[in-house]
Amino acid sequence: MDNLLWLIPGFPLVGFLILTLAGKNMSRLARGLTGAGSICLSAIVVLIVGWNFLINPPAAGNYTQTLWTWFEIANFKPTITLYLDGLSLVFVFVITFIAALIHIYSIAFMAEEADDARFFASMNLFVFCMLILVLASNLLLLYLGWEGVGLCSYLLIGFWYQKSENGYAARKAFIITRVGDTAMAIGLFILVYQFGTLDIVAISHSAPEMWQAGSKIATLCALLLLAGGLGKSAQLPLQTWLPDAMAGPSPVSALIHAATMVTAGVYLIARMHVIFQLSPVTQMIIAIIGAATLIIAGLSAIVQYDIKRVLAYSTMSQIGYMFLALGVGAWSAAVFHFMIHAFFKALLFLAAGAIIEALHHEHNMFKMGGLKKSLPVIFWTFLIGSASLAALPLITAGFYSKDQILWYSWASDGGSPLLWFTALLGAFITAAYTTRMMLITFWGEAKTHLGMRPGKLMTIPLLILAVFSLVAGFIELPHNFGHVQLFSEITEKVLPGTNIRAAVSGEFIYQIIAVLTTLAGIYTAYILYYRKPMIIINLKHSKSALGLYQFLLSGWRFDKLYDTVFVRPIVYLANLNKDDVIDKFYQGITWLTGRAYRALSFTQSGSLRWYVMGLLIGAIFILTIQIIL
Amino acid sequence: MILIYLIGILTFGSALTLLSGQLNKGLPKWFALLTLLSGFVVLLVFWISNYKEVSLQSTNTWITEYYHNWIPAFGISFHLAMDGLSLLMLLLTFFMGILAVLCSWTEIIERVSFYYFNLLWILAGITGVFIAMDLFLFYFFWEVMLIPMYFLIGIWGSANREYAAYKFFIFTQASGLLMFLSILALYFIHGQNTGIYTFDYFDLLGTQVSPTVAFWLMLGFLIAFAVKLPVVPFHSWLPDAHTEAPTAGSLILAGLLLKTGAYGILRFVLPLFPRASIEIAPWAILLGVIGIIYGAILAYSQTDLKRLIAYTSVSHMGFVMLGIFSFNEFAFQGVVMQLITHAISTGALFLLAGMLKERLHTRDINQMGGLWTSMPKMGVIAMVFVMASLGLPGLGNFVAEFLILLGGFKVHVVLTSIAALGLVFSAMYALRIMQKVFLGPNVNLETAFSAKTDLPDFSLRELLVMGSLSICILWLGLNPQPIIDTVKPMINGLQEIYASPIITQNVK
Amino acid sequence: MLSADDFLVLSPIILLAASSVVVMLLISLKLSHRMIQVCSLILFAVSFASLFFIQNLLPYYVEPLLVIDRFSVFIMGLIIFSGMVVSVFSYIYFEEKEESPKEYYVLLFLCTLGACILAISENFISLFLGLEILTVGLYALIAYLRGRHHNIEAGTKYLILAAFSSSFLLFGMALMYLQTGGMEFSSIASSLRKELELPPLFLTGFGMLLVGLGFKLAVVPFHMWTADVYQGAPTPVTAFIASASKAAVLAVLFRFLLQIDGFRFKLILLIIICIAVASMLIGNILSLQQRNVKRILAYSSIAHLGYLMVAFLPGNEMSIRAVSFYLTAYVITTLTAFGIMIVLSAKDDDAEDIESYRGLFWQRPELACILTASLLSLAGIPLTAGFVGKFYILASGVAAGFWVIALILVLSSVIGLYYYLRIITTMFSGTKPSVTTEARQHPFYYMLSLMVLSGLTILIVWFGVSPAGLMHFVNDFGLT
Amino acid sequence: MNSLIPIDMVILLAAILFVMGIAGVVIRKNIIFMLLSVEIMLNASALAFIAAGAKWGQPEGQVMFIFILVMAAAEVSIGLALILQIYHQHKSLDIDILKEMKG
Repeated sequence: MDNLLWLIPGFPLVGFLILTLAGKNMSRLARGLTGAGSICLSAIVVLIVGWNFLINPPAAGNYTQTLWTWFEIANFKPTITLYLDGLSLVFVFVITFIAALIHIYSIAFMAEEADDARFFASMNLFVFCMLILVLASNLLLLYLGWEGVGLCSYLLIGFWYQKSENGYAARKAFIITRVGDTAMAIGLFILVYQFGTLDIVAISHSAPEMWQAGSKIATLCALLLLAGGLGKSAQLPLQTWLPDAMAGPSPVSALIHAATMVTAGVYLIARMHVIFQLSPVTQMIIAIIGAATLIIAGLSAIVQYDIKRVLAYSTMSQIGYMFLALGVGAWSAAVFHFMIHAFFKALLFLAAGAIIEALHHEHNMFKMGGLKKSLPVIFWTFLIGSASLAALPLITAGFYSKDQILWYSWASDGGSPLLWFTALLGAFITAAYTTRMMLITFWGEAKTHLGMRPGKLMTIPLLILAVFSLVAGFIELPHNFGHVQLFSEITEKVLPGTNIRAAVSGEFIYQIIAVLTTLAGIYTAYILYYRKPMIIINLKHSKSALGLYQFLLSGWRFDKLYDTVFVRPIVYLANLNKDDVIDKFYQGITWLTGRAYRALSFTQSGSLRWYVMGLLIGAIFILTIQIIL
Repeated sequence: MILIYLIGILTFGSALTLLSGQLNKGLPKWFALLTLLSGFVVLLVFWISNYKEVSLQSTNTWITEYYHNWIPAFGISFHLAMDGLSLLMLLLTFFMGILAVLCSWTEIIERVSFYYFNLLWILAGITGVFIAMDLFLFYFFWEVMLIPMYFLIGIWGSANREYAAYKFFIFTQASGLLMFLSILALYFIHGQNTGIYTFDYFDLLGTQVSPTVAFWLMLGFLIAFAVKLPVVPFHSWLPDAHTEAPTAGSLILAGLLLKTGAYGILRFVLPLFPRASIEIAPWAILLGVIGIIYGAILAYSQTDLKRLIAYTSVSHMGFVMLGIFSFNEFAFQGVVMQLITHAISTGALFLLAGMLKERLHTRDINQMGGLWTSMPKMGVIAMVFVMASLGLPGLGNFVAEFLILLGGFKVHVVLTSIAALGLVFSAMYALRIMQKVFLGPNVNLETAFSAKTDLPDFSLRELLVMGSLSICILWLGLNPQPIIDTVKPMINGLQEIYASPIITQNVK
Repeated sequence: MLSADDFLVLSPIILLAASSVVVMLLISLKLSHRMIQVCSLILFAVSFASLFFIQNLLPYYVEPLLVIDRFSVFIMGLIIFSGMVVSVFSYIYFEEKEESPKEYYVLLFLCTLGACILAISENFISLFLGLEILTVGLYALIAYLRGRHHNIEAGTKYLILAAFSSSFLLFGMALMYLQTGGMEFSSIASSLRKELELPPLFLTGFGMLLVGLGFKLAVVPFHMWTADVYQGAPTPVTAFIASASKAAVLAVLFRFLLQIDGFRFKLILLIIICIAVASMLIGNILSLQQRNVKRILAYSSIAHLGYLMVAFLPGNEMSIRAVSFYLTAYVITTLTAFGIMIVLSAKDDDAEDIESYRGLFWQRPELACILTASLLSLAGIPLTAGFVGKFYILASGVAAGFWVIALILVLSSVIGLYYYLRIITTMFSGTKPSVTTEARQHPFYYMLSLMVLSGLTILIVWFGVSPAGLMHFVNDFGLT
Repeated sequence: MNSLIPIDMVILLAAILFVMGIAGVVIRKNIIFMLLSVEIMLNASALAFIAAGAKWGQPEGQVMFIFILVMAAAEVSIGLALILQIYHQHKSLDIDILKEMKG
């Protein structure tokens, strides 16, 4: 099986190459088939490999395939090696599976688009990069994928490049994530000098021996890696790019900004958990960042009117949950939530895309409404996705994954009541904004004329995803409720188990509280947005409420802050110095010699008497020197 | 023999182009192309056939050598030699030369034969610089390449060409003369110490110079190379020269001329004055880092496309400075990689700028926009090189910058971390190129160039040029090992100098 | 009394003197300009050739006035060569001006003679004689086209200033004579040998001598006449002033300084340094934005003489070689540059304005290339003799430890680059609508001039690429 | 050799003459007077030579004197010719009109 690994990223790469080089000369159908087909092939390979992996677990616990040595300098020898273990298997599976569905969906979605070759090429390249990211056996190769997905994200956010805003959104995403990446690169330097290698297994192996838990170097390293993760995963303080990234086509949002790329940070931290474990401080920071992000993003989601922005903030918030889980040491829970989130968030985005498409590119929820009847398939699938997002108890997958996180945020070593309470508050908010979104979009009266209805190519992926959003949770049930641990069996060889604090008990009570919170959230939204909408409307007259609204709508004014603190000064300085102040120095020299020329040239007056005087002065000068000295 | 052949064929070819121009206007470019192709093929064959020897030997770094007396009265000889670094630089020289000819194919319509004559002369000078092992000869070649470059900018450049040409020439000449003084001093010091007056590099290597004097001599060399490289604050000739030069001129400036500066530091400054180099290293690194950030910020603010690209060179060459003065294998290897990859990526960007200029008759990015629609192929290629420029992994520049930063990190954590910020700034300027030129609405374009709504995409020739460059940059990004192996013996040599305790201790 | 060997060794001088008489006689025969030109060319050639016959007798002293060693023969060679080249160029120039310049050749021979005597003199008397033969001849030559304002103005300026400075020279010589009791360099040297410090009287005298010779060399602060005279004089005469006259005066000054071992004395060294530095800087700055090419070359000659003074400083064998080499390069290059100007000048236009060179490369590429080569050589760019010359000077300066001076030389030559490049740029820029090639009025002489120019250019490049031969030759020069 | 007049005095006289000549050249605007002043300077130098020759009892000083005289004569003759031309062209002998070339 080892030697099949290269096929997994190989197919998307081939697809990308074909579409880039020959895309213009192919028929629309061929382009779509190439784009979607390559991913499907890749997904099939994943299924085969994954099946084998699960049925006949390899002795080493992983499949490894070395393709070639990237370079070799002074015993530092990063290789192009693919490495598959339980953790990467989960990611590879989610990526290829969801990507395949999204690609199929896109064939229909992009049917009107002239430049679909570019779209599919970028999407394929993205999948390739993401697969490299999760399959990389060393951090340098991971970094390649890491930056590669950044590039693809840039390409796809700016896919409709004719509108400048899209381009700027793409640029913002790239640059902000680059800030994190740069910190991460510095982290890599430290790792190279500490361990002499960037091989993940080797580092994980020797880190506990070389570093003491809580040592400065471990913390530094962990923080730098974390910075990379924060950028990619849109967590505080590098989160501002994600809402703008919704400028891209909806499948892109589904694939990149919900299901896969933004979870790269989660992957990185899970992958390098050994280092993070050595730095409890960093873990605490991760937990706090996760908690803060989930609240901040959740509150922002409540007031958004653009359906995709709601989903974007919700993504941030959900990744906040994953970070929280990572922070408290619930590694497996984080990854599990990643998987479930990928299903329902992809579903939500695709469905939202279908709605937007059907309503002539209308993003504003308040101009939708009443779609329950007109778009039944979309409605039901969207409802399932929403339920899963809101973690509707028992029947949805989202419930099971979020429940774990909630529990661990209380009970694990790193957990604390405060974190738990934040998470709980988050759950409430999540339920609230999800309900709000559902109500505004599907109930009420239709406000926009319906255009094209989604075809089968679009609805079938939705249905599949909906099924997964419901049932995927059952592979991992709490031990007091079914106790299914299929999922953690996959990851347990890679990720350490979660330590439970000695003093806690009564998991059941916490689950009940969580359930009640969710229901409370749903009910609150139901009251406010359906039963008694006047409350909201009245609130809008209050100045402070309006201010709060604006504040939340803008995502807590982070954009404004960064704009004032970083962007404007730099741009101002850059424009101030456009002509290069150093050049002025050289121009000054030129000017001086020019002056000297004019002054000297003045002495060449042409007057003979003056020349005689000059000669005389020269003579006197020489004689004087001689006499004085 | 290959060394003589290379210089010979270039001078011979240049004469041929000049003469053939009298017969037919179309001939010179073919002769120029043939000359360069033959040189390139010979070099390539030489590399491949000697690859094992080159990369595996660790003691004798020199592959081939040629010696002939020139001015015996002064101990000046026509001494050429080639090691891995020279070999790579020569390959680059001929490769860039071919591209330069190809990109001038339709751009140059006036005074064709003289143009190619100059082009080949520049390349001859550069070739000489990369293989001269006699300091006098080195300086000789160093200067030889200036005059034709001066003509290239001054005659075929754009509006402000004369100013740019002066500036280029005077900057390089002034700094070159300082180096010349240092060379002379070294010559006499060596002569007085040993009684043997010679300019030969190998003889001068072990010259005993008192630390103070060595410092000043080193500074003479360093300034010459720093101007060429260019290091802030000696960079101000570069934007003007790049901007005004014809496309091939910018290509050669960015691709080759700047590299001679780095080559000079690696070949001469470091081995000749190890202690002084260690002394100056913190300052040199500081300048390098300033260059990285300063160049990037300046690049960001430019509106003239070529000027923008020119400032990115300043930024990229800051990395070279950082790498060279970090004195370890990672950094050295990174520097060599950076030389090659920067030549390719920035060269490609200049080519693109030239092609855009040819089509739009402007370099102002404010007047461009949305060109992807009409020229998607160009857009894709531009994306590749813009990404290379910002150091995207998988493309050559990443390997180079990563290694440099890695090497620098060992020596100077804080400065290297600041340098790493350059990665963010590079994203700023690089994406600005994409945004302003290829993305965005093409409203401006239609109004400004309404006559030319239908812009032609790449021609076959252009596609060939840009395609080969793309393949190169990708190959360098994914499998740079041949490059690394080839320069390894040379870098090992440098390493040994800087690892020896005598040198490192005496500084402290 | 003069012996047979004396005669033989002095044959170049005698030949030159005789030539002037012969030409005078020929003029009286009413021969055409062309005939006279050809005759004088042959006579120059004969004088030049005679230099080769005296090689075996060197060094030779014609007591008490003259000394003929390899160095002085070399300088004589340069002078006669310059005279010969100038005489070739003269034909076109004066024919264009439609003046009958037959007496011109007489004066040219006399000037050459004076310069040669200067080059071999070893005594104040012969120095004075040589200098005055040269100068008086030059008065007439400069003002030769007497109908033209500029010529007369230049002549007058030169006359007054030269006489003025000559009197300084004479007074200085008188003072030195008063101090030392000898006019021969060697006897002055022997009387000075005992002194550790220079006696004030001698110093004053030396200072005044420097005024006189410095004027002829046109070094700062005695440089002001240069541009006006260069501009005003007929271009061939300018070429002669710039080459032969400078070479001769330089040689004699150098010989004097070496003989009395003047560089022992810090004071003399200091003065020379001051003059050199000032000349380099001011000369280069003055030509910076100058638009008249003749004046540019004038100012640049100031700078070049400054460089040559730097070569003096070490006062050893290296100095002689450096001076000889640089002087050769400089003479050849200057002749080339002025040669181009002559070829380009028309009846009323001396091709002085830099604008008249615009687009020259595209109209007459051969001339433009030659001028480019010479300008690059003046700027000291490799592949030209000027580069090796500058290398030589820097080498001798650095070898003797004159660091700061070398640095100033370098910096000032950078300033110099600008205006050389400016001329070159002008030649290569723009395109005048190509003038229909009018038939050359003097095809033979045009071709001849062109051949001479090409020859000179080849020399420039040859000495630049393969200077070993000339260096070898120059390296034999020792202190006498 | 003893003489009635001390050498120093003669030299002093020569110097004074020389300075007067200089002053004349600098002050006078008429070309002829400038020429005359230069002659005075030359003769001052000649006198200095005589004095020096007298001091050492050598004939060289007087030899130089004769040479100087001859040279001065030649110079004056050319000078006068030039002055004629100047007058011819400018109808003036004011030296300040000769300023066509400058810069």
